[in-house]
Amino acid sequence: MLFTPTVVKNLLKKPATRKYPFEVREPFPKYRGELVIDIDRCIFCSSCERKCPSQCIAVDRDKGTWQCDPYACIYCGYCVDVCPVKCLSMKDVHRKPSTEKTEWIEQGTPPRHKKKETPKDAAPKGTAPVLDKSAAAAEEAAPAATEVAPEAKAEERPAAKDKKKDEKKGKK
Amino acid sequence: MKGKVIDVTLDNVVGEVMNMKNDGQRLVSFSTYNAGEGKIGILYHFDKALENTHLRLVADMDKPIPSVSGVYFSALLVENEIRDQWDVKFDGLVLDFNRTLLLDPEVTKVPLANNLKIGPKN
Amino acid sequence: MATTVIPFGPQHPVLPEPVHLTLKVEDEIVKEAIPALGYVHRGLEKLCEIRDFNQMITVCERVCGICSMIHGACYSQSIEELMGIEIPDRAKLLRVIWSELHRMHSHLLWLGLFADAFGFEALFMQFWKIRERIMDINEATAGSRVIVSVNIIGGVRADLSPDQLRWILSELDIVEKEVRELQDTMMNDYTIKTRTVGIGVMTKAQAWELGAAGPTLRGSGVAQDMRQQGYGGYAFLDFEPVVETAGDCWARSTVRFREVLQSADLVRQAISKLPEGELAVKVKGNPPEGEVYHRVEQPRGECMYYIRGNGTKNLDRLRIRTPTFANIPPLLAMLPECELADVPVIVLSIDPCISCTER
Amino acid sequence: MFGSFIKKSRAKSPWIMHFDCGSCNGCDIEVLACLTPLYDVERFGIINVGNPKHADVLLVTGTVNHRNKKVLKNIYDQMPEPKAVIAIGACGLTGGVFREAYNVVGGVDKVIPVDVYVPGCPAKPEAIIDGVVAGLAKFAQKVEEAG
Repeated sequence: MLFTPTVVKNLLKKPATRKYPFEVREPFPKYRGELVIDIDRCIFCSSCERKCPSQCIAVDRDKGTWQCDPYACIYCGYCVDVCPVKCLSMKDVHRKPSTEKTEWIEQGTPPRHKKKETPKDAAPKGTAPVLDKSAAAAEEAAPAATEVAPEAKAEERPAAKDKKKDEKKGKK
Repeated sequence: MKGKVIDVTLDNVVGEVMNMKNDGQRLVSFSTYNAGEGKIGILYHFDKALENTHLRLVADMDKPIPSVSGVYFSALLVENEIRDQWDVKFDGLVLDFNRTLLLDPEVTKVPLANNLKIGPKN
Repeated sequence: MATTVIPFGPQHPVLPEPVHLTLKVEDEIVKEAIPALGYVHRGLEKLCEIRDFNQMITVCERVCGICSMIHGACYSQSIEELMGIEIPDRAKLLRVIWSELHRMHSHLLWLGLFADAFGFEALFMQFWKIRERIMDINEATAGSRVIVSVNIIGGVRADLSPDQLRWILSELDIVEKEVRELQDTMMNDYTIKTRTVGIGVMTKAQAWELGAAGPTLRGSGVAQDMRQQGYGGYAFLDFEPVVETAGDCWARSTVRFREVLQSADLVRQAISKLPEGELAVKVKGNPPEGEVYHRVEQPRGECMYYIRGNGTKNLDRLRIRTPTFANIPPLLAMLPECELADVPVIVLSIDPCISCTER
Repeated sequence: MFGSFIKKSRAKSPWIMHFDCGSCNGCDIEVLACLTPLYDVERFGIINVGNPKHADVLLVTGTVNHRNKKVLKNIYDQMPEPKAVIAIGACGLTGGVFREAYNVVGGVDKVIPVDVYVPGCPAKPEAIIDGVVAGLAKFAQKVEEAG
């Protein structure tokens, strides 16, 4: 009986429910959501690999790959704090669920090694298998940014690099 | 470490714990650590009015340790846990799970005593 | 009278977590209860040998997702004690703020689950609705709803701006008002009283001897709260433990209910005394050889950390004694001679956190 | 006619069961939070049940260890066909931060087939709702295939 006033109050108030998939609330800016890397700025120093409590990051300096198992990542943000060039960051939205486990390998240019590795050769290695898998997953939820992107990235990246080179040349 | 530490031996550990109980102390828990080759260190933590007292026992791992679960009933879970994690036997445990409190037969290594394998449970 | 054996768990609708009790029952009266643990055992104490002492904070925070902040703070305080680091006052009080927010959401969560255990689902929904405000505070200030991960050795990672502090205060006022509205229901409702008063009684002497911790101990009339030690930022705050004397399920729920209000008060005190200053001190080197024993008060009771350092970045031994581990022997003493229908209520009245217990 | 009615209702109102394997409670309470007024997955016709024999979708949180893998397998086998499994949180997917601990087998997919993976540590209620919605699509497809 003592609960009745609360029941009446709740009945007269607006529903408390957030209608989530239809109305998305403004995310909190500090939320530690999906981890993203700007691979072009990465210097392959392996700080994130050493610091990661879950040991889910693998950095290969010689090949210039930055690999992370997004399903073992615990979203603590230590790698973001430790990154010396701030190429790692966390979005304020969570990583979307998927129906397949996908690998996440980023291919960048390793520093100092003069050996030219064209991104076109490298891209299919890591990112291409991801593509068709995530296509199946993407039909429901809004397309996950990183996995679906490689197609675009593979095209964009050389252009981006050329731009950078141009800039450098320009500076010189 | 905060609080007084008293060293005890296998012979007088139960007696000392009994004294603690008569003194109105509350058993907080045990802590275990590796005290050198084949030896286990056990700390019995007591508390009374926020003051800590610890009893330190260093014993061989292959010899049974007298159980204090007859004095403090609450010791039974900790002693079973130590039995799981270190494969140390306790004499006179009130409720002996025989290394099945936390672990299943699939785990064949004694977790905390490094590099020690055990045979099937009986 | 023939004895029937009834298994309780591991998958039971009342318990969110897997724990198994073998109940020996005679004519609906429980005669004996034998626990079987190990369904959540992960063995994280051993992880200290392969993870360095900084990474262990995140592991310790995941001992239990409900009181993760307090586990993290306890671990950090232990390492700081071992290394002889004095952290800034601001960091101490920020830890208090998040710890008390965690205590509030943990108690509200428990009050909801407890209401669910005796079938009062509307009250469960009400408590969890209130709790979401605190989750929002956690998310907005620390970056995650549950595992806030703000502790580092030497201080905290996140700061609270004056705007956020004002917002927290206003949210707390709403939470407190909404919780107070339910006070009468929780403490005086006829149905709730019938299900809780005189159920699972534990006397003061029994509770002390069986080593009960936290609200289970305070519900039996022992005024013991680890926050009285004044560790960390609690040295700056006025604090009196909440005590009830009846020792039954009603007393334990009342202790927790009053602690929600007390925690709100502690957050306000901490905010009013929050000094300006650094968030963390720089930590150099590894934990030295030595051992440290540290106790803090968690929502479920006293939590003990024992740490042995050996001069390297890995620790020699990390031992965690969590409150539910201490509360299981009292539970085994409470269950005999109760009715079978009261078992879920009694089991929930110690606020079991199985993932804490088994680590 | 009756068969198609059941088929439709099954896909429209799936009953879920939550099993906590060895989670730290983080994902666990987030799953429960999904059922409470603010998120309220019952809007999608979902009902949380305690009996695997009534359940269509299984939500699993937490690491799998040697003891609970038998329970998990048992619960999965008791569920009627067709069924979907949603693994939640870093621990449920790979073992998360506890992967290397001595009593951890790994993710849920080492014991039973998993349909949807929801990352996060812990996964937000929003992420869990996304996962459940994705799981329902998969479940509807399975119902269709089962005929």
